[in-house]
Amino acid sequence: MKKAIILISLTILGVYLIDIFTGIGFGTQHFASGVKDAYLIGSKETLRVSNVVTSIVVNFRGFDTLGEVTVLFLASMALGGILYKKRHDVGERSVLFPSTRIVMSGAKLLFPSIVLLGAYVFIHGHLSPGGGFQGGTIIATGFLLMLITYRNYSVSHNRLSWVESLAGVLFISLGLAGYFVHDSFLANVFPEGKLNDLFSGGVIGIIYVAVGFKVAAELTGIIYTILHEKD
Amino acid sequence: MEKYLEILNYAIYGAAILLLLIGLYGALTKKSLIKIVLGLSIMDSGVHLLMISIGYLKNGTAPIFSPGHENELAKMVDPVPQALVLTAIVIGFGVTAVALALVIRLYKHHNTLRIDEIKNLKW
Amino acid sequence: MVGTPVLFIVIPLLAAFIIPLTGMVWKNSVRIIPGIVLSYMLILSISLLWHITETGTVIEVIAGWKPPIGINLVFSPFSGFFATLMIFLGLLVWVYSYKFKRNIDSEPALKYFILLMLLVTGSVGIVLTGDIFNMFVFIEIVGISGYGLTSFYTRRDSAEAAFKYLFMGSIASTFLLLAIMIVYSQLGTLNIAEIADKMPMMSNKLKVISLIFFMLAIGVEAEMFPLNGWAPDVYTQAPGPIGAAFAGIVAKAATYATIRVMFTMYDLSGAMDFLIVMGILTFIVAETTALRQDRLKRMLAYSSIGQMGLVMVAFGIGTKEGIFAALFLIFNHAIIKGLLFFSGSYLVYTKKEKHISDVNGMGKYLPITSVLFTIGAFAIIGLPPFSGFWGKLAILTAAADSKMVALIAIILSVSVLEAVYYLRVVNRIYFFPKKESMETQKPTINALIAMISLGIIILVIGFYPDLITGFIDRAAADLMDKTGYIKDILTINN
Amino acid sequence: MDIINIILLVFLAGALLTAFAGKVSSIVQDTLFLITIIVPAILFFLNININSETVISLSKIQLTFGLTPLSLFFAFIVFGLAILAGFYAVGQMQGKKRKGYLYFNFLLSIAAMFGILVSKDLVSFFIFWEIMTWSSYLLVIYNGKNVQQIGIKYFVMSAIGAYAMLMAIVIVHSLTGSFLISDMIDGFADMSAGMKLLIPILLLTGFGVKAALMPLHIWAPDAYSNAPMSYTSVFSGALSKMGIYGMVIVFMTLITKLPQESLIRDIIAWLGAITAAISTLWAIKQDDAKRLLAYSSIGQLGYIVVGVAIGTPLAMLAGLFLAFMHGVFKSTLFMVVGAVEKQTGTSNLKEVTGLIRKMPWTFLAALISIIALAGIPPLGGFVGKWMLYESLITSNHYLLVTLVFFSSTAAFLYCYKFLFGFFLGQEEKEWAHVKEAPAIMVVPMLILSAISVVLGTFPQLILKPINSALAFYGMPDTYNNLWKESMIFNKWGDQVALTPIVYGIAIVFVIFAVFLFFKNRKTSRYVTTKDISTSGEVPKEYENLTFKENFFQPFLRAVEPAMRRQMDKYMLAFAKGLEDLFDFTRRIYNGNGQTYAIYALLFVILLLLLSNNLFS
Amino acid sequence: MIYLILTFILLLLMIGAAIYAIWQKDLLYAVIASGIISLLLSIMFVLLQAPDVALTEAAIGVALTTIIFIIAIRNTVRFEDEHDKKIKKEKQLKSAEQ
Repeated sequence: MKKAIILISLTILGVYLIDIFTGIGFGTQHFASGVKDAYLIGSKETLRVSNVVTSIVVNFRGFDTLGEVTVLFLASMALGGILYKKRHDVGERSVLFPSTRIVMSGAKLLFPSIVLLGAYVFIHGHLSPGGGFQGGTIIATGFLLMLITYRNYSVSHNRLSWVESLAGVLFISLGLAGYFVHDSFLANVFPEGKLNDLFSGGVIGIIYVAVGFKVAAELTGIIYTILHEKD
Repeated sequence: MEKYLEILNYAIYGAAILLLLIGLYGALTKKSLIKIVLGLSIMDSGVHLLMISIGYLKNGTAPIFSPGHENELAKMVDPVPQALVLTAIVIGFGVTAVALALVIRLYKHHNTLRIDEIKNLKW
Repeated sequence: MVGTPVLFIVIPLLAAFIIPLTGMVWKNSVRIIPGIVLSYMLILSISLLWHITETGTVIEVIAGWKPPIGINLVFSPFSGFFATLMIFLGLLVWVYSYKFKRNIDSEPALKYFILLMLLVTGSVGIVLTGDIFNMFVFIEIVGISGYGLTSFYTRRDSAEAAFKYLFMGSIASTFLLLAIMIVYSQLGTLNIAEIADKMPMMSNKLKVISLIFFMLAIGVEAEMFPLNGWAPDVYTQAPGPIGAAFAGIVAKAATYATIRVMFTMYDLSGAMDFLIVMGILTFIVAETTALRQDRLKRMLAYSSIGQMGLVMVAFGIGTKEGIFAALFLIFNHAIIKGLLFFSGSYLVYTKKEKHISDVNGMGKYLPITSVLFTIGAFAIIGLPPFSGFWGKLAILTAAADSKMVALIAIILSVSVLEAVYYLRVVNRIYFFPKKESMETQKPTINALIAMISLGIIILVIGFYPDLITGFIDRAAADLMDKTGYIKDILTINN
Repeated sequence: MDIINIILLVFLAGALLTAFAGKVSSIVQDTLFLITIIVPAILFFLNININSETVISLSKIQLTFGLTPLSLFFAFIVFGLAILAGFYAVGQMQGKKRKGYLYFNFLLSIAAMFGILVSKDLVSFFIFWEIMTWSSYLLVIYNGKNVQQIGIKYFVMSAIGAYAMLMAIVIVHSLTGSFLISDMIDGFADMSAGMKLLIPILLLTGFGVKAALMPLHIWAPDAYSNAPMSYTSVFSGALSKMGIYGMVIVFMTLITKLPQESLIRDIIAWLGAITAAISTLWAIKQDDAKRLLAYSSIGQLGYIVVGVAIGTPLAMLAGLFLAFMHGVFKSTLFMVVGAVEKQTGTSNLKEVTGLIRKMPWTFLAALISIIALAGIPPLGGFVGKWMLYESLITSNHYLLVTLVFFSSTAAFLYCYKFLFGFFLGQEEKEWAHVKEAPAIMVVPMLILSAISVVLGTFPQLILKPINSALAFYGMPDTYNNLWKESMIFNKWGDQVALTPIVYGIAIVFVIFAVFLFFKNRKTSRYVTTKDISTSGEVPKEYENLTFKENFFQPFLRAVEPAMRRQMDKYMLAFAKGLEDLFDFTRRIYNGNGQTYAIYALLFVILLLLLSNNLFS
Repeated sequence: MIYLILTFILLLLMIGAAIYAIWQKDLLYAVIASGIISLLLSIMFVLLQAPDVALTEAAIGVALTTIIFIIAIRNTVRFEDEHDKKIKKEKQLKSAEQ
């Protein structure tokens, strides 16, 4: 009965959605003029950042990104609260599956290259696909690999906090620099450089690196906390 | 033939909407908390796909000025939905992590994952 | 001027990132810094509120990109009124809970204050931002800090409440994204002012459907009737003062979002009537449910939901008087519900179940708290000379001016129910013998300060409402002036 | 700063100070309390100025204060009773708990009544009305007995009334754009027919609650009998008159402009008469003196409503005269009960007996007031009732006058029961130790009794102000034509002719009373109440065979059908039904998070399906 | 042309995986199916010219989300109907005792 009602409702919803989206059309631009062109031109001419998504994420809509890293920060904090245990309760972490020697050495080999890849991704965030989020996540997966293969591999909580906080402070202070120099938060204070140069886009690259560190630290923290939950 | 294949384009919308509906169906009917969270995350995926495909331009290129192709502005797909989805994915992950932590705690507290048995708070 | 609107967001975030570091060195900083930040925000918002009476709306752009390209923050009389109110209440919640947690060394206690600060920040962000997707991000910030705060006490059923909230919140945010995307696909912009400007370009069908999705998404946070199942659980299970924060801060921010979307962004004629219907439904269902509660906090929670329904009705009336009434009700609700949650949680402090019968005879043991609770109860019923009366009078006058006689009758008859359940509690406080097993917990000095200042505000506004009617009037005028809002933002010269 | 504002501020400050003065000393508290009543009264009576008007302007609303002759008349009642009851309260509260609480709310309700009387706009009227309601509510629940039932019942009924009034107020504002009462009266003629009917009905509902009109009276017996007696004397004497005050205004200014005027007048008058009749029967049934007086109060208010509703000049005069008289004698009687209760610890008519020699002064006050209440000639009650009957007959309401006459006659029964129960009958050993109440309680009672006597002789003392008050609302000058209208004043030439007769009766009465008093004193002998002849049957020990048991049983049996249907029970059943309904609706929140999410889905679907109708 | 068909197949697979994930009682498989959805999704993103999003989805959706789901399952129960089975078993035990 309940399921039938839900199915019918979902069908109605689906019909409406399909109706709208076929109406909107696929593969064409739906609006006459939008912010899209301003972003493309601004990214190319003013910011000199070749990856437009990056310039949107970090500069045009950088405020969203600030909110986003805050969401992750909050998530790791909330997670710590939800799964909080008194210190002496924290035992060994559960291991998903017993890892063999091959896995262990493989992980050890892979770990540096994963971190390096992540670092590469966020350093080149303004040039090629990728950036702080992607790079940070990749680094976090590296730590994840180590955490699930090695039973006693541990990440210092304090050190994570340091990285996380400093990266956050760096982000905000770069924004505040813009606030004090150009009267506008997140405004670019460094020379823009040349398109497709590593040192282009001024402050954007640096902020994305900060975001990368922050995301990496936060995600690692989240995984660390949730892994230490014993059954 | 080409014309019929044209319709296939809309399959992306259809699939995205289906993902959304399937996820919603799972979240609304499944009793297991983990299934519900799973349903929610599938639903999110559907919406993300929908958003990206709205920004897509036929024969468009990625919104990146690669060396030598600096002037193809008009051909670039809309970067805005991509930026939004980027944000949304990360936020979605944060929410999923919190949700799963809550699920773990609920399981410890109630020793069950069935949502219809976890209702100490009602009326 | 002390600063610009962007500092409302940036300073708390900076503090939030720094606090984990300072907390390693100096434990107490975790409690103190949020207080300092909140006080700073209050000073900033009050000074801005004075400032804009002379210069008009302050609009700040982020990253130097003018709207609609960049994100902008708008501190108008309307949003400034909300922001100031929410920050003030946030500060009081901080004062109240300064010593709330007895063992401050435990780790979650440290997180409490950061989460609280970011809850306030997120709500202020929702109110100030001029960008619809940015609003989504702030809603998520509020949501996650809300989940964290709700599940703060590990021994209660708090995880259950938080999960319900999260469940609803996730569905809401999915549909919010969908709605934003539909709007973006048609108008190519995310700026609220420009969306409002270009709204006529959208086809009616898409307008309606995206509005419905917006309503679902924001209605969850705004505790609209069929979407508010999570709210009483969260109010009940969160730590005492957080109930006040939800009622006074989160619900307010969501109401703001509702109004911004329905009133400013969309130009649909039926939207306002729809708001009235939803508000009345919320009001009736919540108040009748509150009547039959046997737990104090749950009763307060339903009552709070009902009040928010009333606010929606007042907005839905749509005239300037209606908006004036809504803003007055919002002010009252924030202050009074804050006081009720504050004092109520001390009345049933030591009990886990927090039954209404636990307040029996507390008038003798906690005299000040009881008197304050009584003042709050009388004020929320709408008895003069407390501030609640003026709000009620304002909404009734507005409804009468719009010839909605049936609406007046409904509001008044439900108000009778409200009076009944509050007076039942007051009677219990003073005239029932105390339960043998009930221990009392004397309020700490900081809690008393928070409660008494709220009580004084209720009385002062009750005697002299003109202290705030000026601000509310300007705010209402600001909201009514839709074209002015659009013009201000789209023609800004930085 | 106008004098009215000063008076209100004095009240407020005094109330707050009094509430907390108990921490300093009890005597300081008492003194402050009395000062706070007396000072405003003096200030007020020294500065009576009908034409002055004070405006407190808030940005949206202007609160206007001023006096009208009518409110002046009611202010006499309020302040007079407040001062006397204040002194009485000081005596009664000696050594009791929650003194500050009583004083605070007492003062606030006096202030609120004063505020109601001086309000010239509807908002301040409503504000003071509500302050009056909640301060009296707090006193109704004062003794903590069964507060959830009695208190809530009082508050709900009051709230229904007040909100009906508020609805009328906002509608008036939307139609005339002003909150001023005078604007409402002026603009009333231009309203649509529906509004014209709605507004008076809503206002009458509001005032009817306080005037304890059927079927809005259900709060009254419990509330009157549960409040401390010092307050009930004000409650019944002055506060219920606020309802009458409002009704007078509505009837004189709004109802007269209605096409359905006579219908509404008849309905309200009949309601008043029925209230009087039924509550008189209930009063006869009561064994507790407080409840007896409470029902009696409702009945008396019924007469007043009849007078006001009929609305001929004579009836109006009668109604307001009765209102004044009722204020005087009913508060005396409540004070008597309070005094007896303080001295004996109970107010049950079956238990207390033979106090006539223990509390002679109290008895005297009770006797005079009972005579006034019953409407026996030499005292004030008679004048009022006579005028009422006459006005009803002259306006051809024969059925109504029968009903009123019936209830007035039946009232003798409870009058007798009250008097006999406390003071007459044999003296019991149990009450041998009882002493007269302290002077501070007795003197107010005696003063009020004296007023009853004086007004019976010189009714013109109070008829004159009433007349000028009514003239303000356009009533023809009744007072000066009184002897053309009323028999009582004219058959013998002029109105003074009544006086010698009254004097004669009073002298005979007093001599007889003194004679009896001294005679009985010498020959009395103690007999227990059980020691009575029982026609050969031997009464068992536990059977109380005094005729206080089932006092008027045959009579009550005769009228039982009229009493079987209790409005109270219907309303309680209704409330119960509502609560059950709400219990059902709250199951919407069934605790399952998934269900809430399904609600969300259904919400969206519903809106999608209705979207064409909702948003166009 | 070939892209279209590839897209179509990808979409079909994705929906199939989604249905499987919802239908499957073994939560571990369901979670892995959802990981597969994310993987296919990230390929879709590449096809839709959104490489940034694709990278993010690949890292977060495929790796991290799946892992935390698996950890959650480790900490709770693996089968969706485990609870029902438990109750059934208890009932059987009870009836056997009687």
